[in-house]
Amino acid sequence: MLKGHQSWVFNNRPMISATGVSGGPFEANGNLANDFDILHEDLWMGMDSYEKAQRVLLEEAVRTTLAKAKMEKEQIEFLFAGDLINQITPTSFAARTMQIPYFGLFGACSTSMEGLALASFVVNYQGARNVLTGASSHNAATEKQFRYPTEYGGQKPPTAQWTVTGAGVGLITQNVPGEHQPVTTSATIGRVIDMGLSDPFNMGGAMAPAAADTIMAHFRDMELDPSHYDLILTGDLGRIGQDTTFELLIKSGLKIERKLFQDCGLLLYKDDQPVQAGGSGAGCSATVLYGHILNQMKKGLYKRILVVATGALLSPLSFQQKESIPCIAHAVAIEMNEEGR
Amino acid sequence: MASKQKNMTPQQQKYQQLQQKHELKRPVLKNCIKAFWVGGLICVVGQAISYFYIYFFHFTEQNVGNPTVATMVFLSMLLTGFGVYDRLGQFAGAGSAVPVTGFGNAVISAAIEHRTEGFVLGVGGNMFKLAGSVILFGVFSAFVVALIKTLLGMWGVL
Amino acid sequence: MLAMFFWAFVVGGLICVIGQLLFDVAKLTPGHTLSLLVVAGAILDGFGLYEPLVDFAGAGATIPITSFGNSLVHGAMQDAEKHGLIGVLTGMFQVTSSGISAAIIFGFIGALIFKPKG
Amino acid sequence: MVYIIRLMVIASMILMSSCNQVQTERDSQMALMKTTNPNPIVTEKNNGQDKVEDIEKKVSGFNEIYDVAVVKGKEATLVVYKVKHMQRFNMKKIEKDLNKTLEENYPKENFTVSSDYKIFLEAVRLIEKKKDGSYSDKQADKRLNEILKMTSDMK
Repeated sequence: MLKGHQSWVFNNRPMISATGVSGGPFEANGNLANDFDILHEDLWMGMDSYEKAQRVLLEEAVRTTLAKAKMEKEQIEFLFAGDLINQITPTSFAARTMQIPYFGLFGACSTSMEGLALASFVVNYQGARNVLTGASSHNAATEKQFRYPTEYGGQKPPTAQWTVTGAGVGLITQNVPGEHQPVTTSATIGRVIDMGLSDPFNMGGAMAPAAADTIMAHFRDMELDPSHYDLILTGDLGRIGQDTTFELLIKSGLKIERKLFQDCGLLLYKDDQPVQAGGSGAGCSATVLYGHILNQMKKGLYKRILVVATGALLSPLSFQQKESIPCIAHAVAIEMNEEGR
Repeated sequence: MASKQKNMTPQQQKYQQLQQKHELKRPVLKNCIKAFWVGGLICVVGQAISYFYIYFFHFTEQNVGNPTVATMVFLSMLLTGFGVYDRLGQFAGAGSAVPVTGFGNAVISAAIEHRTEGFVLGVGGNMFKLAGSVILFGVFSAFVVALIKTLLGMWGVL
Repeated sequence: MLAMFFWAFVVGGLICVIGQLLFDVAKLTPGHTLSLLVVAGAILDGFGLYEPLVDFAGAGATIPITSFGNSLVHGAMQDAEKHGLIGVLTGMFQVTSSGISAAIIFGFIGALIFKPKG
Repeated sequence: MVYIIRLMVIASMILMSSCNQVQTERDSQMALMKTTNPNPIVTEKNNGQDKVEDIEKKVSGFNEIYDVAVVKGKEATLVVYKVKHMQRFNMKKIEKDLNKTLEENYPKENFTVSSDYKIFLEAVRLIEKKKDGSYSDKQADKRLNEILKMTSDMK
């Protein structure tokens, strides 16, 4: 149901009934290694190219999800997924393997929430019973396409971010009342915001206004106060973007507690890992949400959260042509299912 | 830069000021010191190699540059291939990018990276995607400089 | 000879500091920075300033990428003296060929034996 | 592992193909490091030893120069020198001045002047061999011509 200007309310409360998360070696050394279902020692995942390795990550995440839900892939109606490599080929090729009817999404690093919002919408209105949604990224494949060869000795400034190697997939199903699982309750679709920043090594700064815009739109549309949520989680703003977003939100009059405002890119890695301003990539919000955060919700740490994934909609070509970086953010609200009803 | 600023809306300018405040500053002084040390050391290694060639081989100071550069590029290949040069580059910045080893690293890393696309389209096509601009501008500026010098010489100015 | 090592270190280090300042203060990409340094080397040689620096600092001046511009000009000028204007074209790579051919050859060998480590 | 082995094969091939001309000599080993100031020599017996010593004195008289080797052959005389480091910016000028001085003082001689370390090293090696008798006059003259050819190659 449309509410306000750009938000949906999911009255039937679609349920995230299973998740699967895979990651690479760098994530295995990170803070949240325990929340990954599959961790690879080898950045190549035994494949002969990084793009294929990314495909493997997504396939594994899907397979794990299905195994946890005790479902066959024939029972899944749709797959909403995407990534940011070469016309989202890793995802499309994985979809070829899985043979699930497939919507390929591109929202850069916001893909995870774009997919979750759409999947929830479709399930909410009985467009499907079971939908998979997810996103993936691979550090080396992304570096290769957007920056320099991985072995090139370029110096990354402290504003740069580290692309996550990993894939996160969630299975969205019809609500089963009483089941102890997280459910999606609303979503806000963001506008493309461009504040004229053009430094590809400062994505956080470019994406912050988009995140702030979507968060403000969410509270306006839903007529809610930030205190409604136990946690507002941004996707991959990193240190700079998160601080900037927070200041923008405070200036706009929203009362948010700083410690309830967190970022996936900052949660994922340890302080001594050389990730500069934090993690990023389509897989960043997907792995952290579907792994760590949902686990914590099930443990009862959070009851209601708002996840805002941000994406920088640039291409290697556009920044070489001196275009600025347009950005987008999508928000999805997740709650624990009410028990014993 | 100035014209870029003018094209921005006041809102964009205001945001950028706000963003600047949070932007992590590059540690310029620290970076320069690191670049100085590493860059200097690479040159010392180069000097040692060139003395080695003068001493044991048939090279004079004038033409020892060729084998020295080739050796440095070879070392750069080893360091690049074993995944050391990118770490060094993150530490030293220009200190490892400006010496000829950095040029070698740019060529070699691109060649290794695009091996997955095959030897013709991948390695061949992408080898110079980073270093190509150095060759282009080097050759073109050298052409202009040499042309001017030669013409001035012919007209008897020099 | 020890003086040579010392000055190679200092001069080479200083050229790298110039590069670092172009990275950090002028916010140029490595590609822009290296192109600029090569052009600077060619122009310095045009004024006859690079050769004394090479005499003074040895590898400190020949190892940084600036020497690439310098030796391109040198090659062109050598042939220009022999063959006139056309020599500017033909002589260009005479002195520099080793760096580029080494990069190509070792680049290809590297692609044959190494995989990127990520 | 396979890569490392392949790499070692290539590296050893390169080393093997190039390491066959290594030759060690006694005092000339330090020729690049320290000031040697070897005694000048002539390749013709009883002819011009005074003159070369005179030449060496003249060259040593240059303030910027701190180490000189002179070898006089049948047709040409080789003068190699080292320049004080802080004067190395002016190498071209020093070479010109030196040439001029030598031409003026010894108009009959055919001089080759060089400041190249390699030439210096070879000159010192030649002088040593000549002195310990392993080179005859003829051999020394031949070697000198080879060195002279080396200097003309690099121009």
